Amino acid sequence: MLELQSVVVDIAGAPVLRDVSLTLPRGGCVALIGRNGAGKTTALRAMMGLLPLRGGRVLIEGKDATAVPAHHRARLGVGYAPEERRLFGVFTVRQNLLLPAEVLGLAKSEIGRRLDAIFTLLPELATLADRRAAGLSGGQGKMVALGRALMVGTRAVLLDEPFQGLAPVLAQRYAAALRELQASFPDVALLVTESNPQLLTSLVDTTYVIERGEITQDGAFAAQG
Amino acid sequence: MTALLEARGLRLAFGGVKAADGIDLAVMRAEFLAIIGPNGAGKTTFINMVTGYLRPQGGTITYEGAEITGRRPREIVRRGIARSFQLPQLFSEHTVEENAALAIAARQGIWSPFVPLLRPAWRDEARELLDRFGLLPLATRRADALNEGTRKLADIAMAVALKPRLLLMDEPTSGVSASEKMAVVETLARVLREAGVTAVFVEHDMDVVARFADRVAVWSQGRIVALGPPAQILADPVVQREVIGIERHA
Amino acid sequence: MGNWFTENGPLLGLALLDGIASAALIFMVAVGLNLVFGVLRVLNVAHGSLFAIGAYAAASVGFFAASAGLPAWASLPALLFAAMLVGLVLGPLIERLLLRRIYDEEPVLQLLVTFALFMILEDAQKLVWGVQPVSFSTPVSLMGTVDVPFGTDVIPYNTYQVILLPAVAVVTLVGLAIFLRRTLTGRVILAVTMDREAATAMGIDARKVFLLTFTFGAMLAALGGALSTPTSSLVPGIGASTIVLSFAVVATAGLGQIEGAALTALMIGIGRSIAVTFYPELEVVVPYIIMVAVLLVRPQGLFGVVETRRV
Amino acid sequence: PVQRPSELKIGVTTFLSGPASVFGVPGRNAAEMLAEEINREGGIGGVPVRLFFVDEAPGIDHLVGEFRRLVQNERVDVMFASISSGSCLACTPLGEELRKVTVLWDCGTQRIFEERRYQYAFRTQANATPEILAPLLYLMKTKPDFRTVAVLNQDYAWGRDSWEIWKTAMDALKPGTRVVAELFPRFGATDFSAEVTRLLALRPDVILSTSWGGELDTFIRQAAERRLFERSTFVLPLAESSLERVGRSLPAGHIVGSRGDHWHQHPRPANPQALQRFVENYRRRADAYPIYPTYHMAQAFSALRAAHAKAMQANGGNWPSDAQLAAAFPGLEFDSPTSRMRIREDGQGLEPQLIGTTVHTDRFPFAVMDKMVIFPPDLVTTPAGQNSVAWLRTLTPDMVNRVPDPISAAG
Amino acid sequence: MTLRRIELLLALLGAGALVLAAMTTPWLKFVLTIALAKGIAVLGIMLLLRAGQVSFGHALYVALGAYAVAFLAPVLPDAALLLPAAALTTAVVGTLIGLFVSRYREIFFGMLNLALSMVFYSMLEKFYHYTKGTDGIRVPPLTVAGLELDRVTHEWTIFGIALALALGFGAFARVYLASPMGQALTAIKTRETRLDFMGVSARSVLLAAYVLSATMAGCAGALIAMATRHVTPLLSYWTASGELVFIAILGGAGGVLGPFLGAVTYELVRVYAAATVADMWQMILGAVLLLVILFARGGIWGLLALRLQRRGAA
Ligand SMILES: Nc1ncnc2c1ncn2[C@@H]1O[C@H](COP(=O)(O)OP(=O)(O)OP(=O)(O)O)[C@@H](O)[C@H]1O
Ligand SMILES: Nc1ncnc2c1ncn2[C@@H]1O[C@H](COP(=O)(O)OP(=O)(O)OP(=O)(O)O)[C@@H](O)[C@H]1O
Ligand SMILES: [Mg+2]
Ligand SMILES: [Mg+2]
Repeated sequence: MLELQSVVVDIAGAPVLRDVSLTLPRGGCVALIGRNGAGKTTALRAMMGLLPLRGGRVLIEGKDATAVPAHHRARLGVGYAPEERRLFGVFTVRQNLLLPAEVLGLAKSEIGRRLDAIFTLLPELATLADRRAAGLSGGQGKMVALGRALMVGTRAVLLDEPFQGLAPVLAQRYAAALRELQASFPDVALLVTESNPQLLTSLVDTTYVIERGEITQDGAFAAQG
Repeated sequence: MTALLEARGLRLAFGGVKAADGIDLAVMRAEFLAIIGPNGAGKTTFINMVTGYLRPQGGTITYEGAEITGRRPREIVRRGIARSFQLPQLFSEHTVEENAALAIAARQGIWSPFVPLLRPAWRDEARELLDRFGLLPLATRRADALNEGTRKLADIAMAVALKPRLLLMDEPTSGVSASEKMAVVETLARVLREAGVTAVFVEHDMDVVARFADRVAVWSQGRIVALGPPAQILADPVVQREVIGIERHA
Repeated sequence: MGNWFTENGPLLGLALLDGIASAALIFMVAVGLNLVFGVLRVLNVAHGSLFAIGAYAAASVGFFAASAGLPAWASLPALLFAAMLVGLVLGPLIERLLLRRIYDEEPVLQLLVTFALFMILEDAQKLVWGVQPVSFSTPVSLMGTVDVPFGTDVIPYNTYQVILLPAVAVVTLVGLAIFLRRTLTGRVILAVTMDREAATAMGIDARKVFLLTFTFGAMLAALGGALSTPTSSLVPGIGASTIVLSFAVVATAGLGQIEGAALTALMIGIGRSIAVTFYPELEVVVPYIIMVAVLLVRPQGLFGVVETRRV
Repeated sequence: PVQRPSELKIGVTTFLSGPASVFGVPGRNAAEMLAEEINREGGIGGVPVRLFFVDEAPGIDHLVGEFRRLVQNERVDVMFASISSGSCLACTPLGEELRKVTVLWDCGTQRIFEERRYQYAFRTQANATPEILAPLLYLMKTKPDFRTVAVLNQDYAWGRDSWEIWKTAMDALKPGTRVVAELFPRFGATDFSAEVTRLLALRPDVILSTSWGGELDTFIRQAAERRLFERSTFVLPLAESSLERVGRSLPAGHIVGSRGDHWHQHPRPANPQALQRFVENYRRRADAYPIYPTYHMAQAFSALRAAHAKAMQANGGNWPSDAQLAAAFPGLEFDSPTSRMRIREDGQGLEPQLIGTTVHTDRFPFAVMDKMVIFPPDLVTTPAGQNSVAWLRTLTPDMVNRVPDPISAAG
Repeated sequence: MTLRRIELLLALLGAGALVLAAMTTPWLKFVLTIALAKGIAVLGIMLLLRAGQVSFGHALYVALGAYAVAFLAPVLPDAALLLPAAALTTAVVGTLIGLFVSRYREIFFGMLNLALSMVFYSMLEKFYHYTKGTDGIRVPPLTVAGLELDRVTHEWTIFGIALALALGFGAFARVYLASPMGQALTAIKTRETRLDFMGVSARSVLLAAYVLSATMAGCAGALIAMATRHVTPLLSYWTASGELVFIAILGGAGGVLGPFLGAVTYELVRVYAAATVADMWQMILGAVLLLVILFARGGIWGLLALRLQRRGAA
C-alpha cells in the first residue's frame, strides 16, 4: 500500500533519514520504533509529503508518489495523526473530525457513517464532540487527532506516537480498538510509531527499528516480540 | 514532615466542565508526589493553578505558609516553585545550551547588559546540567531542530536549572523512549533528592510511579479520589479499573 | 445632560447618519485587509495600492462605459466590474510572483515585500493615471439625494452614501460571515489560518487557499476603492492614507475578525462625524483614540481569536 | 571674472509625487516647456539652460540633501525652490549659506521675508497675505451683507495660516462678523460628508475654503450634490486650479481666486499675444489649461532672464558671479504672462491679484470668472519690513472703497 | 578570524570609508550624516525586531528628538547640550509610552506605536501656534562645546558626532544583544510564557529594549535636526517609521552593522534614483528592496556575512 524506497532526508543540511526503506502492506500493521530522535516522525512526514526528499521514492499503491503534493495524499486515503496533535482550535471536536472528510467531498451519509463508527470505536470522542478543540487536555487532543486520521484513512493510517500522554487504561483500550478496526476493515494498513513498544506487541505484525535515521532491524524483530 | 504546599477547596470550571472540583491536597516537604488519573481529569489544571497560569475560581493555595492564590507566574517562580510542561516550551531560536543558560540567568538575574549570556560560569553550569539529561551532545543544536522526546528532556532541564524548592512536572516521561526513560528519571530523582527538592509530577507510566513516588494522588473529574503510598494505590481495584487497566506489565 | 440631548439630539442624529455612511466605506476598505491578515498573516501594505488602483480603474471603466454610449445606470455595475478586474488580475499576480516565495519567512519580511510593492505600485499608478485629480461621480448624481428633516429645515443627503454604501457593506458583512462559518470553503480557509501543515495533511491545498484568499482580499480592496470613487477625487497618495486607517481597524477589530471590523468601522465612522459636529479638533485622532481605548480594555482587539492552549 | 559656462544649470524643487503633485507636475511641465523655448531662442545670455528636478515629497532631509547635491556637485547656477512652505523655509536659509541665488517660484508663506533678510533669496510671486486679503475685499465689495462665516481648510500650515490671515483681516475690516464653524479636516481627506452636513445645518452666509487639489475637487462636488452652494456663498481663493476639472459641478455665483493675476481668460493681459501663446503651447503639451503654478514658473524664468541681463549689463557684458546675479534682483522688473511685475527691495515680488465670480457660459464646459477685479499689489501687499498679521490689524473698513471696479468677462 | 572580529574590522573600515567619501565629495557628507543618524534609529528598531516586534511608530521618537532640539536651541544653542537633552526627552517619553505598549505584541504592538506616532503627528499640526505646523521650525546655528563654527566645520562636526555615536551605539548594541537581557528579547519572540515561568518579566525585558530604542531614535532625530537645520512634522509620519523598518530589513537584522549598511545603501540608492529619475525614485527603491528580500533574505549584512564565512571556511 505504502512504501518508502531508499529515502534520504536532510533537515537543515544534516542527514536525518539515510536510505530508509520500509513497506506498509495492504491490511498490514507495521510498527516503527526507535529511541528519541531516531527519525520516526521524519519518516512519517516523508510519507505524507510534508518535507522534501533528497533521495529515494515514496510509493502509494505501487505507484511512484514522490511528486504527488502533500494534500493529494490525503485524497488517496491516507490518514495522518501528527505527534503534536495539531487540531484546529476554533473548531469543535466534531468539526475537526468532519473537516478532512468534507474536504474529500464525501457524501453526507458516508461522512455520518464514518463519524458514528469512530464514536463507537473511541466513545470518549462522542462526549467531547461539541467542545472547542482549543481547550482540550493533552490526552484528549491526542484522541481527537487519532479519530481525525481514522476519518479519512480508508487505505492507510499513519499514527505518530498515538498513545503518548494517554492514561494506560485508555492506551490499552485504543490499542484494542485499532485491532478491532483492522478486523472489520482488513484492507486498512496501519503504521504506528512508538517509543514505548510494549503497547504494540499484540497489535503489530511487522516492526521496524530505526536508529539514527537508519532501519536496523525489520520483520525479524516481530518474531521476538 | 510539614506541608510545603497546601491546596484547599480549589475549584475551576471551563463552561460546564469542572476541571477542579474541590481539590484539597497537602504536599510534604521533600516528598515525591505522583498525580495519576484519566485524561481530562484536571491534572494539568492543578499545576496551572499552583503556578499561577490559571486563577482558581475558589479555594486557596498556600506555599511555605504564605498564600499564593492567583499570583502571577513570575512571582510564584521567584518564591521557589518551578514547573515543566506537558508540551515542551523551549526558546526555539536558541541552542539547547542557551536555553539552559537563560534559565540559569533567570535564576541569577538577567539585568546585566555587559556580560554575555554564555559567560564561562553559566556555560559550565548549563553543560553540566545537560550532561545529566544526556543532552550534552546536542548542546549547540537549535531547540527547534530537536525531536519531541529530546524537547521534553530539555524542558525539564530548564525547570531544574531554576533550582526550585518545589518542582511540578507535567508528564515528564511522555514521549521519552522506553529505553531511556528509566535512566533519565533515575538521574532526575537523584538530583532532586540531593538538593532536597519537593516534586509533584503527573505521570501515566505506572512503572515510573511505582518506582519513584512516595505518595500517589489519583485524580478523576476534577477531584482527588484516592491518595496514599504507591503500593496501596496501584493495587486498588478501582484505580486499576479506571486508570491503570488490567494489562499492566510488572 | 438631558438638556444637552434635547438641544443637540437632531444634530446627533445627523452625525449618526454621516457616521454610518462613512463607516460603510471604512468597513469595505478594511475588511479585505483583515481577511488577508487573518489567513495569510501578512499585513498587506499594498492593500492601499489595490484600493487606489481599484478606485482609478473604476473611474476609467466608468468613463469608458459612458463614452461607449452605455446608459448612466451602467456606471454602478461598472464600479463592480472594475473592482473584480483589478482583483482578478493583480491579486493572483502578486500572490504567485511574490508572496508565495516568502510564506515561510518571518512575518516582517512578508510585510516588507508588500511595502516594496506598495512603493512600486504608487509610482506605477502615477504612470498610468497621472497626477491630476480624477473623478467620476455619475453614480452619485444618478441616485440623487434624500431629504432628511432637521427641525424646520431639511438636509439633503446623497442616496448613494446613506443608502447604497451601507447596504453594500451589510451585504458584504453578512455574506462573508456566512461564507466563513457555514460553507466548506470558509472552514477550509479558517483551517489553513490555524495550522497550515495540519490542513495540508488533511488534504487541503493550502497554496490554493492562499491564492484564493489573497485574490478575494484584493478584490475587496479594489471594491473599497471603486465604491469611494463616486464621492471623491482620486489623487496620488490616496492609497497611503487609506492603509493607515485600515491598519487601525484591523488592530482594533482583532485578527481576521469580520464582525470586529464592522463594529470598529462603525465606531470610527460615528466617532469621526460626532467629532466633526461637536469637537472638530479631535476628528483626525478619533481612529487612534478608539484603537487605544479598545486595546486598553481588550488587548486582543474587540473580537480576540481563540488561542489553542499550549500549557 | 567668471567664465561663461557652457550651460546655465537650474535646479527646480517641486512636488513630483503625493497629492501636491497636482501643482508640482504642471510646474515641471511649464519649466520644461519654457526651457525648450528659451534654448530655441539661444538661451539666457547666449547660454542654453538645463534643468534638474528634485521631488519635495520625501521630506526635508531628502530635499536639503538634494539641494546640496545640486549646488555642490552639479554646480547649478540658480535654484528655483519649492511649493510647500516647509520646503521654502528650509531651502531659503540653505541657499543663503551656500551663497546661491534661490528663486522662490511658488511658495506662499509670508514668513520668509518677514522673519529674516536674505541676500540670495527672492520671490517672483505674491504671498499668502495678498492672496487671501484680495478675496476678502472682493467679497466685501460684491456681497457686503454677510454676517456669518464658516471655514473648511486643510489641516496643515497653509490651511491654518490662510485662515489666520482671513480672520485677522475680517476682524479689522468687518468687525462683528460671526465665525460659526472652523473645520479643519485631515490633510488628504477624501470625504467631507460630515462637514457638508454640518455646514448645511448651520447655513452660514459665507463658506471660505483655501483647499486645493483633489480635496477641493471633492469638497466642491460633494457640496454641489447636496445643494450646499444654494445655501451659502463660497469663497475659494485657489479654485482657479480646479475649474477645468470640476466642470459644471461648481455653480455660478461663487468667488474664485487664482493666487495671482493670471488666468487663461484674463480680461486685460499686458501682452495678449504672449498670454495666448503661453496658453496654447501649454495646452498642446499637457492637454489642459495652464493653472497658476505654470504661470508662477513662467514668472521665475522671466525674472531670471531679466536679472541676468541686468547683471551682465552691470558687469560690463561679462558673465555675472552668484553675488552679482543676486544683486540684480532687488528692484528688478520683469514681465509675467499677464502683467509687469517688480521685486521689492526685501526680495518680495509684487504681483496683482485677480478675483472673480463664477458664471457658466457656452464657450467652456466649466465655470469661468466674471466680474473680475484685478487688485493692484500695493493695495493688498504687506509693506516691506512689516509683519503681515500686525499690518492686517491696522486695516480699516474704508479700504473696500479703494478696490477697483469689476471687469465683466464680455468686456 | 571569527565573524565577530571581522565585524569590528569592517566597522572601522566602514567608518574610514565614510570619512573618505565625505572628504572627497562635500555634498555626500550631509547625506552620510543623515544615513548614520537613521542607522542609529534603525539599530533601535533592530533591538525590537529581535523580540519579534515591529514598531511602526518609531518616527515618533525621531521627530521628538528633532523637535526637542528645535525647541531648546534658542535657549540652549549648543550641540553638546542639545544632544543629551534630546536623548533624555525621548528616554522619558519612551519610558512612559513603553510602559503602555510593552504589554502588547505583534500587530497590536506595531499598530499602537503607529497610532501614537500619528497622534503625535497631528499634535504637531494642531498646536500650530507653537510648532508652526507643516511649515516646521528652523534650527538656529549652533555652537559645539562653546565654539562658534563656520559652515564647513559645523558640517564636519555634526558628521563626526554622528559617526562617533554610531560606533558607540553599535558597540553597545552588540554587547547588549549577547547579554542575557538581549538574548531574552529573542526568547520573547519564540516562547514568552516560558520566560514568565522562569521568573523573568518579559514586559520589563521589552521595556528596557524599547526605552533604549527610543533613545537611539531620539539621538538620531537630534542629529537630523542639527544637520538639516529645519524640522517638520513629516519626520513623524507613518511612512517615516515604515522607512526605518524598511532599512532594518534592507541591511539585515543579523548584526549591528546591518542597520548602517542598510541606511547608507538606502540613502545612496535614493539619492541616485532621485538624480536619474526624480519622479520614480519610489519605484526604484521598492524594486531594490524586493530584490534583496527575494534573493538575499538576510539583507546586505547577511549577504556579506555569508561571503566572509565561506571564505573563512575555505
Ligand atoms: N528542523 C530540524 N533541523 C535539524 N535537525 C532536525 C530538525 N528536525 C528534526 N531534526 C533531527 O532529526 C532527527 C529525527 O527527528 P524525529 O523527529 O524524526 O525523531 P523521532 O524519532 O520522531 O523522535 P521522538 O521519539 O523524540 O519523537 C532528530 O535527531 C532531530 O534532532
Ligand atoms: N482552557 C480550557 N478551555 C476549556 N476547557 C478546558 C481548558 N483547560 C482545560 N479544560 C478542560 O478541563 C479538563 C481538565 O483538563 P486538564 O488539562 O487539566 O486535564 P489533564 O488531567 O491534564 O488531562 P491529560 O492527562 O489529558 O493531560 C479537560 O476536560 C479539559 O478539556
Ligand atoms: Mg517523533
Ligand atoms: Mg495534562
